[in-house]
Amino acid sequence: MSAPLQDQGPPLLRVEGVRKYFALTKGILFTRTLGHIKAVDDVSFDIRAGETLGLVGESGCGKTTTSRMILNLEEPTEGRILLEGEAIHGLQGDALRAYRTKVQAVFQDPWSSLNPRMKVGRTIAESLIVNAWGDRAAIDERVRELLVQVGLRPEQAQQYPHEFSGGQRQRVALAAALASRPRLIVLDEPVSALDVSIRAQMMNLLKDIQAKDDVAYLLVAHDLATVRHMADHTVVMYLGKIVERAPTAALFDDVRHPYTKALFSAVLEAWPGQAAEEIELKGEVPSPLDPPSGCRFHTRCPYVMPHCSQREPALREVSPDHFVACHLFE
Amino acid sequence: MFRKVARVFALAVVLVAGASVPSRAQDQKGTLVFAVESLSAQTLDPILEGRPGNAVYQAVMYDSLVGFDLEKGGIGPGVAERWELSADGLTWTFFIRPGQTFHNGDKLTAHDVKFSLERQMGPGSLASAAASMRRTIKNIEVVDDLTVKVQTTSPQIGLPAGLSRAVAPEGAIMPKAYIERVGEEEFRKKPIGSGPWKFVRNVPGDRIEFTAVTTPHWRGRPHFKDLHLLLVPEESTRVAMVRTGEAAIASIGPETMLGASRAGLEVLSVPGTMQAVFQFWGTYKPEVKDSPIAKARVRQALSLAIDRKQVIEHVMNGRARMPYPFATFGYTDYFSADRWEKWAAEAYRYDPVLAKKILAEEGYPNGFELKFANTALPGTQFMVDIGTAIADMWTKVGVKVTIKHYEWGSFAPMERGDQAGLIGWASMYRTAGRPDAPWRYDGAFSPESIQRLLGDKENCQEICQDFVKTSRALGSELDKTKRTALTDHMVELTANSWTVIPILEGMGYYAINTKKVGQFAPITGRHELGDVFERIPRPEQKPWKK
Amino acid sequence: MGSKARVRRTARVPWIPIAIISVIVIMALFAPLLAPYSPIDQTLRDKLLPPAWMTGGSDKYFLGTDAFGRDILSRLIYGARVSLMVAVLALTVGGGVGLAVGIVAGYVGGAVDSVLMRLVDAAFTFPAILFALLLSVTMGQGLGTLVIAITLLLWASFARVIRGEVLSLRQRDFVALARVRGCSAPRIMLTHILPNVLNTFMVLVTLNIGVVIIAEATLSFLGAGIPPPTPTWGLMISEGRGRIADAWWVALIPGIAITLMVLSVNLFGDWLRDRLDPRLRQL
Amino acid sequence: MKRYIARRLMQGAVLLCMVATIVFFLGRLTGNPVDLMLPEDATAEDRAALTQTLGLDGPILDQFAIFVGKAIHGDLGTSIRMKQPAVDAFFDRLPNTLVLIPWAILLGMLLGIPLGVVAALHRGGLLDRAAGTVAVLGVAMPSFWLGILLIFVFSVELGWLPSGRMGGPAHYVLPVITLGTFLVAGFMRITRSAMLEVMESEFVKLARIKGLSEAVVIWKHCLRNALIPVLTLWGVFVGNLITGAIVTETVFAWPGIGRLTYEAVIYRDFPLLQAVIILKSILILSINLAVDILYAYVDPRIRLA
Amino acid sequence: MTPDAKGETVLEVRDLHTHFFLRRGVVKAVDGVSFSLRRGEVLGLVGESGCGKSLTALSLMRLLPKGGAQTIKGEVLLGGENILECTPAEMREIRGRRISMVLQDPQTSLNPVFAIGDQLREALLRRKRAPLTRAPHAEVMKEAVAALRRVEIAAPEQRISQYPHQMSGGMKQRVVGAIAISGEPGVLIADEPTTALDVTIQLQYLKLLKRLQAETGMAILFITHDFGVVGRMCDRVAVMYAGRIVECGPVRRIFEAPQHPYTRALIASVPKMTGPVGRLTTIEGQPPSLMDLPVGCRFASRCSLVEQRCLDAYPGTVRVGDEHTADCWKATPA
Repeated sequence: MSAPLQDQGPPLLRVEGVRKYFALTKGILFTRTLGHIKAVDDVSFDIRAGETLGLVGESGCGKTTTSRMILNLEEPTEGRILLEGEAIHGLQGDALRAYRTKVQAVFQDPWSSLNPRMKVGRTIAESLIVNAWGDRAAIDERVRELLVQVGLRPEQAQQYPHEFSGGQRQRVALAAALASRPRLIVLDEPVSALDVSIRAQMMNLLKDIQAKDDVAYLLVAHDLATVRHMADHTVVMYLGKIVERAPTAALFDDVRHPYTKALFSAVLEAWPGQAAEEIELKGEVPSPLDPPSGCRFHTRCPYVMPHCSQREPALREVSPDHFVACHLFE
Repeated sequence: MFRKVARVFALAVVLVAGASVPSRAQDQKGTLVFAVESLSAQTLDPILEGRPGNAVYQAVMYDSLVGFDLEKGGIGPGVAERWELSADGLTWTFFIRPGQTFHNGDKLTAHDVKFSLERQMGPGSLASAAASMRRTIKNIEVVDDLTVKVQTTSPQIGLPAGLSRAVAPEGAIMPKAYIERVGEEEFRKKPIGSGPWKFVRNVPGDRIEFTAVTTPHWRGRPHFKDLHLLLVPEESTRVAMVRTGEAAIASIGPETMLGASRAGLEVLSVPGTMQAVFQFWGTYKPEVKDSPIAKARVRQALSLAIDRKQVIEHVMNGRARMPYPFATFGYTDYFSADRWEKWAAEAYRYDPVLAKKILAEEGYPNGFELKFANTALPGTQFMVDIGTAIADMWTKVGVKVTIKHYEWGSFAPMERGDQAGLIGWASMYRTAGRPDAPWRYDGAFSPESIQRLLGDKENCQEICQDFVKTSRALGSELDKTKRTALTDHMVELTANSWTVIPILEGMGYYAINTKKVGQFAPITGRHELGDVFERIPRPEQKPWKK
Repeated sequence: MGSKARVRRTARVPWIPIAIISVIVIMALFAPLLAPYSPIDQTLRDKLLPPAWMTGGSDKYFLGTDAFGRDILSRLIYGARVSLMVAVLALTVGGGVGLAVGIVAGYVGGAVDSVLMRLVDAAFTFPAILFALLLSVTMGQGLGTLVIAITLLLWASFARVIRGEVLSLRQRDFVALARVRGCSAPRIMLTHILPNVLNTFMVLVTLNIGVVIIAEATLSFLGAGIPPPTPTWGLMISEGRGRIADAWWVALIPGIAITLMVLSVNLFGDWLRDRLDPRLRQL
Repeated sequence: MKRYIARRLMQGAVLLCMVATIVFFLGRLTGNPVDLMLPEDATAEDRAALTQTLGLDGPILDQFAIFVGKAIHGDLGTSIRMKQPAVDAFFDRLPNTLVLIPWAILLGMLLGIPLGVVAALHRGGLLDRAAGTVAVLGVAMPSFWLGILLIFVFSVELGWLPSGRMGGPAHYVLPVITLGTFLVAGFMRITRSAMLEVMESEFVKLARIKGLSEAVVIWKHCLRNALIPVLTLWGVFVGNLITGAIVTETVFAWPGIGRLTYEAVIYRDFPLLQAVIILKSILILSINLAVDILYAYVDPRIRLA
Repeated sequence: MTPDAKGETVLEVRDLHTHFFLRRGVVKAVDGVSFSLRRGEVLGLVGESGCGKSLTALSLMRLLPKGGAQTIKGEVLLGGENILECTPAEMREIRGRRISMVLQDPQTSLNPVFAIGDQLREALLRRKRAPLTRAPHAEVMKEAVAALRRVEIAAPEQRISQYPHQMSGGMKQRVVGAIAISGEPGVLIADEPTTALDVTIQLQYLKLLKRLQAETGMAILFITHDFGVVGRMCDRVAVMYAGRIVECGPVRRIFEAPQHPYTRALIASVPKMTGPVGRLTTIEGQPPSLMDLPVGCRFASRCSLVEQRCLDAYPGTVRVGDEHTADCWKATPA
């Protein structure tokens, strides 16, 4: 069990020992469980108001499942998630509605995140309408304001998504997320589908909005450079587990976990010829259905030690606020 | 189940099984193919087929105790050469034609007759008259090999008719020794009769095949070697098959008649077998007291509005005739046919002016709304056509007709034995003629019957009571003259009540390919050809005529 | 992302089918104005007259007469009315039920989906024509019976296709986002799912008009359709089928009308599908 | 796979129970066979006797209980009209229908699949539209009308083919055409859209990059993939064919289960009707299951899942 | 090994125009692209989505998508022969043997219904010019195993009978690679082959490509949108914008001294792993519609240095250095 981040104040969102297992079953009447896909396995972290937490990892590491649990789209198998001290799963009625206004999301694919049959103004206004935020005029005014805020023109509220480019759609999605003045926005790979030139616009916009509205971000990403530019804290996940967690600056200064190191060396810097210490990982990510024993990374780790396959390393603090789950640091 | 599946696949592999037929006498050759719209139950056990009209295929291989009068229609000699009634009217004696054999060579004797009648009355019998036979037949006695006595509980004038194929197949004679030896199951698989055709094979849903007996037969020795009865439900296909020669004869309806004759086929119609009638249920019931059709004159007006000649000419292609009163046919015994023919020609004339006048007099100058239920048995599409034509004629005298077509089986009032659903309606269907009118009348008019057209037990007024009285008297009246008078009275009562009104008479139509069969004539009053096949000549032979 | 320019070459607008459909719809709408005679009025003396252009044909009856001397052209015009009415009613009811079931099953999922889909399977297993026959025998022939019977034939196929669409829609992010924004399940189904399956629904409706018309005709053929004398195309064929050898026009003309109509709506539907939803490959 | 089959069998069983119940009660509502079996002038007494003989006199729930009890033992009753076990009647006629169906499917595929491929290759062009029209013509013609026309033209006028009934190979031609034409459009449409989808896929591009000939690309790489959805249609089509057989078998006097079904309805032969529908459902379910297994064989993604 | 001298040009593209002819108008997706590729060299073709880079590749393969795409102008000289003039049959001979391609999405690049071995076999048999059906099976399969081994697939003997869905994305992309190079082509076009892969797998794949190139000496046209990949893989890079190559030059030159404002802005807008974390440089606006291209410089509307002449006419290609060109009025000729 890992300790929560040391914090200055109470966290906005606290993820406590959360696990998500998807059961694989067999049988018709009397089902036997063959095993579980351990998509997320004992993950804890905090997000403080107004700050950005980066969640990094390769596909299948559990970062998206984690974000979906925070969005209350999935129930955790174990553990709990607290928003402002209140557990979010099991909320009903008004409490759930209140929660829905506080946590919003922007997803990766701008082509699938807008209802093609709905005017974008209506999409942006949706959370206001369902939460009876105000009368029609007030909502229209708010939509105009939001459109301007994300760098679009107010009259574009009357257009349909197909009239927008990918970058513009992502701005609309952001406007819709901002509508209810949320405290936390889950950004699931918000820029990875965008072109390089548009990506920078979007990242700047996100930062501007955070500065102005004091909203917290959970940034799910696979691109370390993006995380570096956006996040205050960074959590690195591998096969459902947190392997390293630290303030972003500290992490980029001093990478500890071998997996994180491999991840860093796999980043192809846009500056040719920079020969850094390079760790090329062999093989592929093992199946989460049957994760390796002990340290889950031991099958691919260049520094593997005999006991790595036996014991699971705990997440321990190796320097202030820098946690690593690796036997090398025991 | 698995064995069944295996059998299915085995059958599926063997598509056509060639049957080798032993060679036979030269004078019997070729196959007579008859396509019919329904083979009904398609069973060759006579006790399993209730409807006489559908038993065309049983007539082929079984003889019945009482046969036909080939000339006049109605009953005639059959397995029994003659029969007589005792003076008290309680015992019928049947004298069996000597020298008859079953297909396996067994002699046909009085024992077989007794056995057959008892089998028809037995609990496993689906014969339509099984119940009434059980009630009325007290005892069957074998006097000698060729004589049988049937004792009844009360005088049963109609018994011989009931044991002929003209009414029901109850008179079919089955081989006692054979059935007792092999059992019912085996008999049903390999049936044996005494008719001019021997059973060969029965393919459910497709056909039944027979082969001719080679020895002389009192019904006539077949000219063809084989007889195939094909089940072809679609009428246009049947006609097509006759045109192509795939079938020699097919049953048809009036709608294909014109096409068939234009295509060079001969169209045969059987006179006086059935009537199209329309009738009014429960007109005596208090709940319809104020309904227009509770008035006999209104019902008469509706009859006057029907242009029967038009219907006969255009719907039936001229192959039908003006009817006698309800269910009375020219060949019926104890009935003044000439008198009623004249009466009907006048009463059933077309007079729309008078019809309108009567309606006005009765208080319906602008007509009224009438619901019209039209029922048709499978294969009688023309009933729908007749109904449609009549509805139009009624409309033209101002009656607003809502026509509803039913299949016979879903004719709700019939099924419940209650006419509640159709009270206040006009309804139309087809009825078969019977050699013995009282029987048919009893089923339609008596308060105990299913239809009870004149009155039920609660509402049996004057006419109804008169009918009951007449009907009872008829049942035990042995004197021919008195009987005729009683019958005429009964017909008069019902005809003038205008509760059942005939439209036309005579429906039994066949398309014939003259390249496949020679000239022949049907038996009057017998609309299926089951008793004619053996007499049908090959095309090159001389015609068979009555 | 590659520079793959997504082009969809749209098939040409099927003008001929559209024209045929329009003619039939106009016939149906303005039948009393267009028909030269009453469709049920009999003139037995004029029965089975061939079309006007044939020898023996009469100028009075352009397409000839049937066995009751009724004007085939008038019956054809009124028949269009009945066929279309049956189609509209059956598609509204059957399509609507299928749409609702498909959306609920697809969106709610789980046990609800299982139960609904088993019902759909049952409907597929149960021969619909047979059901219609049974029903017409139970309830009597008539428009209501026919519509119910055809509805039972349609809803399951609608439900199955729509559910498939909804399943893939449900994977789209905007549905998850709608939940995040606090939309209730009914709201999501109504405002997010429904508008997005309407295209598919329209294509299905179009392609099924033909199915309905054929079903109506087949049931009339089997004696379980709308009872005579109301003219329907199927009934006209059924009535004329015995006379194909001597009065071919009685059955052939309505047959051609059905064929043209169904062909047209199908070609139109194909085009619509190509335009609206090229992935849709249902029948 | 075994698990999948087991689950499907379970579902099938549930479905059959539903179907059987519906059929039983619906059948009882539709009228009484007694009147069809008796002449018009039968007396009330005859009627009552026959009703009892046929076991139609008890309360309907009792009748249902008896029916269920027997059905569990594979006895679906005795046909009222034909007086033989209904199951036997069905299996007597089944081969006649089964010999028709594969030919109809074959006809549908032989015409439909090439038309679909041609249409896909010329998408939006004249050939596409022509192929579409030809295929759709099959659905546009009511099958009974087509059947009657075929008989009239090929049998009556031209005298080339027999007009009805089972028999030698010539007897199969017209019923198979009548039954099969409506499949053409189905096969054509699905082949076309599947081909269009497949032809846009990356692996087809890769096949071309390999330098494979156009014929191999289309007929091997594309068609094999396009055939997977075509196969799923089989299940639906066989169901349709069995239903369509009602009409075709009536027109062509074909003694199969379609006709049997129609007769069972017309004559209110309840036990037969129940048996026919239940057995038909079993047939359709097993064919669907077989198709799905076949599907798994063709599509390795399912086979090895 | 062919006796080509190092540095020999194996592929030269001159003024290639591939347009989509739609009813709505003409989409000028590739509108005057020229570049050359030398033996043993990796040329990166970089650009944002919709700039025409993939269509350029497909034009080279002559595998344009159906529905109106057409190469209307230009030359593609493969070993001196203009393959745009080849017959389809000749083109089939060329594909896979002289020029080949790896596609972006490993998930859909392999036919799902055939085993890996079958799909390799087709390619291998092509190389031998043997009829598809008549080559001895065992021998071809042995070669297929070797081909898999060459792309570093573990346990190739087992893999050969597996189906695509049983393999991971990275592994599939290796198989695609094996198929693509089985004909020993002189030119390999790699169209974003690693975009769909995880970063650690991407690194493996790029290294593999490099190794294979070293072994065979083939030239690679590497299409990507990722400057990181360019930096790792390429010798030279061509930057594409709105259907044209706007700048082309050695990788180091492009990164260190980009001459075109678009290249400059693009490189600046990429978040970096080192250096200060601040606001990113952005390129405002959107690329122009390919159906309605401006007469002048296509970047003019987004360019911070725009002048009147930029709007009036398209700048010519300016040689700004050794093997370095840029399409900009402001570029200083070397």
